[in-house]
Amino acid sequence: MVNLVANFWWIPLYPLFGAAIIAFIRRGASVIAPLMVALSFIHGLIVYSSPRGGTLDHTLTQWMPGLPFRFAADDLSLLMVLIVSGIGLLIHIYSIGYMAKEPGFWRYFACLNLFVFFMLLLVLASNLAVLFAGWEGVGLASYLLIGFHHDRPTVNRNANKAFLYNRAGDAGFLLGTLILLSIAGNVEFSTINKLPASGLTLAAALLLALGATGKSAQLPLFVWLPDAMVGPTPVSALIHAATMVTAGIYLFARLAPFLAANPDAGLVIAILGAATSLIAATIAAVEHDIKRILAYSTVSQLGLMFLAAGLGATEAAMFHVTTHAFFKALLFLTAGNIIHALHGEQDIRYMGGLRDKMPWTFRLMTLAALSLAGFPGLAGFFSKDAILVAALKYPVFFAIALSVSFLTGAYSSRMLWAVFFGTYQRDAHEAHGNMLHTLWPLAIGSALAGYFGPHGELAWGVMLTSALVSLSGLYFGRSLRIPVVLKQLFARRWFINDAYEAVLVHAVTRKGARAANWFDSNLVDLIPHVPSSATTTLGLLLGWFDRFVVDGLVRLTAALFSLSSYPLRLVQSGRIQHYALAMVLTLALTLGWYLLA
Amino acid sequence: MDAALFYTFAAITLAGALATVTRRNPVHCALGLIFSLLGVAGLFLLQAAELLFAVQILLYVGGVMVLFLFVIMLIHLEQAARLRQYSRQWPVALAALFAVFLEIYVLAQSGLPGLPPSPQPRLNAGGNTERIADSLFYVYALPFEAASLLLLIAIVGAVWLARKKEQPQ
Amino acid sequence: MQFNNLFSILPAAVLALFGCVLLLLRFDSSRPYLIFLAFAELLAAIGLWRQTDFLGFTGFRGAILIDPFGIAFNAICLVAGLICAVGAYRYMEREDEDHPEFYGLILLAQSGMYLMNSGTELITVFIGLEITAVSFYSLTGFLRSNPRSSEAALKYLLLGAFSSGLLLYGFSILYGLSGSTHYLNIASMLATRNSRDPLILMAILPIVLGLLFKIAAAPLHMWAPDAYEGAPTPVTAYLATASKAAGFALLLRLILGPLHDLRPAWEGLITFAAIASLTVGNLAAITQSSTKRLLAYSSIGHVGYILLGLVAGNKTGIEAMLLYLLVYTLMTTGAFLLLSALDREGVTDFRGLLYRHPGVALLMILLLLSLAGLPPTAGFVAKYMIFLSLVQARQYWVAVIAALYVAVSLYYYFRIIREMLHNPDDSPATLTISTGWRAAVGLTAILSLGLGLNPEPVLAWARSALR
Amino acid sequence: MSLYPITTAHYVILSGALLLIGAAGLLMRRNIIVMLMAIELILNAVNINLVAFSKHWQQVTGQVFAIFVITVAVAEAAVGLGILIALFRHRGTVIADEIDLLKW
Repeated sequence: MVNLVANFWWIPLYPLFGAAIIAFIRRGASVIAPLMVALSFIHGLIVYSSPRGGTLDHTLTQWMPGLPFRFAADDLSLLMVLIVSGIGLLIHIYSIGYMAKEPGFWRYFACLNLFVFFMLLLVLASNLAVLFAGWEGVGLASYLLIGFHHDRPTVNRNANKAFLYNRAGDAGFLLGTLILLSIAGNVEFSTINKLPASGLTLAAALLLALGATGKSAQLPLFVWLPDAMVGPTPVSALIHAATMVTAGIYLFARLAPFLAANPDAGLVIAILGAATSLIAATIAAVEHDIKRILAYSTVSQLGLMFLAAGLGATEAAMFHVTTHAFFKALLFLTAGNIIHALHGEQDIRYMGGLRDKMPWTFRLMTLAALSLAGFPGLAGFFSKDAILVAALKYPVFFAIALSVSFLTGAYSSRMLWAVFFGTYQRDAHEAHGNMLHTLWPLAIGSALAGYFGPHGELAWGVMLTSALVSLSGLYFGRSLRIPVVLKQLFARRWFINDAYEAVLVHAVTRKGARAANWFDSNLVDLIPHVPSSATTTLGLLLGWFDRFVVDGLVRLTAALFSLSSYPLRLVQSGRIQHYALAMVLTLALTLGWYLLA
Repeated sequence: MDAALFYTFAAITLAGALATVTRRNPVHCALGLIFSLLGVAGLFLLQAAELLFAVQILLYVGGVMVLFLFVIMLIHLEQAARLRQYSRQWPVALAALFAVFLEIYVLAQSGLPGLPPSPQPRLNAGGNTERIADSLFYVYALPFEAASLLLLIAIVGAVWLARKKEQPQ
Repeated sequence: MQFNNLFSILPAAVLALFGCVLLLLRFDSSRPYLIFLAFAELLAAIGLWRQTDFLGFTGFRGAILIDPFGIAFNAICLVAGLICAVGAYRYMEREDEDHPEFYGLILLAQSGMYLMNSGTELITVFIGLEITAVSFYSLTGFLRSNPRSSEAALKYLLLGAFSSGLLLYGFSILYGLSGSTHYLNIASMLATRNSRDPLILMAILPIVLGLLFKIAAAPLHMWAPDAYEGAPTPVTAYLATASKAAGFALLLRLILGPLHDLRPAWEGLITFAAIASLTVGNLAAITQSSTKRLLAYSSIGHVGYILLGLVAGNKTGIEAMLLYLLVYTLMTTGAFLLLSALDREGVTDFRGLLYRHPGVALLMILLLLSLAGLPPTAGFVAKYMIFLSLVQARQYWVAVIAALYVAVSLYYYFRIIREMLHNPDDSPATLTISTGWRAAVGLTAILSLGLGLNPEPVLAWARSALR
Repeated sequence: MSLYPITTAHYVILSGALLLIGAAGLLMRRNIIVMLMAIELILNAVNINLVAFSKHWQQVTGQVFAIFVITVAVAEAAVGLGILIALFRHRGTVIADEIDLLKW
């Protein structure tokens, strides 16, 4: 009998074999892929539930000087293992139905298995280098999966974009790792967490944080995530909601003592998280694409986790990671059901009235959305509450977290109303088979996971405030739907797609309409509209900022790289004498440089 | 006397070089090169490098130049001679070379610390050729052998490249 | 003494001898040549291995030094030569030029590299360099009926001869300064000079420029994309790795030897060349449509990384250079050889390769991942060591720039990977694969992964080479 | 520096001049044969240097070096002319800037 606990490092290997086997035989993917992830999950569960006595570790090989290829398992990493393999398993099973008619079925599952392998490698790493191997690997798998439908026009561009953003972060990660290595001689987490603070450790912490912002889609690198939604929906659920994007928070949790020793870095992380959270939530409040709403919502929730992690409350952050994994995966998968039923439609304005057609999807999504919004008693309520308690020390952060909480409620209910209520527009049918059954475990998690979290002393005041804010968000969220204006937007839908300026124009128009209605409306009716319309405008502005400034900067950078490629190539004229001239010029310039220097 | 000879040979060398670089007809260029090489040979003689003088004349002027002329005859160059002779980049090229020249001049002005002092004259004690032979076969035996390999490679390469590809029967 | 002399050049002598004999042989198929060549390489390898017992010995009055450094570089060249030749024969058959001259010149070029790697005397290394260069001129133009091949050879020759002229000019001044051509004597004569000395500059700049040309570092890289593209692909693989490695050996021997104390005179130029190579190599590769040219530019980028080890200048840096060169040799020979099996060279000609030839495509993906430097491949280990040396030398800004270019480089490597994942188009490129090719490319790809997973042996090797 | 007596420096300067003329020929002339000749000029410049230093140091090493340089010059010229003939057969031209199949 092999000792499964001592050989916990086998956990990532199952999906790796799965990927290899599927790539090799190209059939049976629907059996092999889930099976392998299930093995990881079972193995993880066995290790998790067995008495371990401290941290397990296993050194595979001595990789490089100071860098053993070592795995380690403690409660934190095993929790992540269970999340990754558990949710991964459900999403594998779900995908069998969702991807059934796709060409390249096996390729999808091979990539998905590969992703699970890298993610498990990431969470079981015992040092930054092994973690980095997984970190890069999940980026690669994510890239391949986002670009799964490579024959669609925007897909390649968005896949590249996601990739480039991640790489920008990774460069920071790598440099941070190297600095730590040069200080400490190795990058074991246990060593780093004992390092005394200095200017260099602060720099390293900031660089690592930059890496985390890339992977976890935070300012300044957050815009890739909404665009990554062009990938298949189960992929969005697994990678871009439940697992990969939480890698940054996992990293902070791993390095909690190190961050505590460098509080300035923690503060930067918290500020970035808070800002991202607020911005993303306001954008989510005006989005129309259901997957993009969920994507911005993810960015916003990740921002809250960053906030908590930055303030040192890594337990709260990890708690939210866990609950978020459940309800966000559930949201994405139910959204997937809807999209599947509507043959690819993703715009919530073209949905509506689906409550009767898809009753189970409706119930499950409502549950998930309520959990997301922090409905008292559901999982999201408790974890968000923990974050609010952590932010209590800083009034600004607390206020931001509360606003985000309000907005979360608002866009959740807006989405629910738009999708399930109102007039029924399309023919749709309830999902069946795997695509429904796999949702149950997630639903149970979304509802109950909150009771298993780390409960300190209950802060009743915070809880009450939080509940009130969430509920009011949920209530007012409905009024975010402004029928008159929305009808106008329907009429010119193509206008939004082409240029966002047009939307700005609409915002102005909407304000005009609002001004005209001002006197007609009574004051009581108006009050809830003030924050909502202000948020709407702000969201539009920020959306505009996102699309034109941040996105523009990225495109500009990419374009600059491509553009700079051309002159460099043009110099390469093919003429021997130009080349010889370049040599002589180099000689002249270097001589001159040495003369002047 | 030495100075006069030096300037004469230097003038021949440079004039020949200039002719090589500027003449339109490649045969004239080759003749200019021959003059230049002969001038260099004269400079060798002036510095008591008798063997090198002979090598320069026999090998270079005799061998290489024949090779050049042979190729010039092989490739009909009448059209080439009628074309524009200078590439369009010549002003830039001249400017760059002039810059190099200026820089070297400035370098020299900034105080050429010069070479270490010359030791006692004993250059050709025992005869130039003998001393070179000593050096070549004793100290530099390895590069000497390697040079023969280099020539072999050059022959193989040149023959291979210049020969027409056999058409498969 | 006599024994020492012959022994000190035994591998080169074996290679040259077998090379000459190969020129005389005529067989109907190319396999006998290959067996012959492999036998010669094996003997040379045994010779190299035997030399490890005689470290510190010199031969030919100080012209050759047997030391771990030279043995390490010779090993790299040997591996590159063997892999390229073994992977080449089907390609040469396809081009109908499978003649013994090809294999003979490969061996002869390698004997020249031996002199570059192990030589410690100006004339010896120069002749070695010329043997290598002239062999490569001929190899580059080996496809006589292909105008691109001839053009590549001509460009390489004219510019190479010019760079040799510059190098020689520097050598002549160096000789003038020291009155000797032996590194040890030169070092002692230069010891009293400072780095601002005009004559020193006039010697060092042309020498460093001439050698930067040989290793195809920007801004003296311009011959490389053209020559790499026009040359027969296996020759490109050989040229981009072995010739470069030997150029590095020569550069390092000079810079770490006689010129070491004159660091201010070459440091700026080397740093500039490193950054310029990174820039040119990585940026120009982005928009290439020919894979061969793309890989050519990427190899310029890799030279930039390798030079960064010299910029760092510490022990880790030099070790990292050696390690990087070995890894680079494996990856690049593998990638070029793989390309040589395709009958077309466009990036889009890789389309659907994963579906038609999954094995080949997986090898290519491995090689590209390694070239891109993703963990856990050997390419990552190499880049990691370079970055580590930079951070240790506190060259943070250089490290930042280099790290950013890693991100850029991924962009174009992944273009090829994505093409392979596409479904095949109507007219897929066809593959010509031989057993030797399988062995050669498979070995490089497996090593690219294996050395990444367990780099300890090569790290130890690099450390021991610089004792 | 005076014109008289002739020192090593004079030879070095002459060598520099020849080097620059050779480089000029290489950079400016379109005819590849002339470019090859220009390379010969550059190598000769090196030889002038070597022989002058040989005289300066009163030892023949420089002259030996020069013999090797001549050998190299011969080898390069031979291969260069071989390639030129191959190229001329395909393209019918020996003009340098018309040979640009490979670029960008």
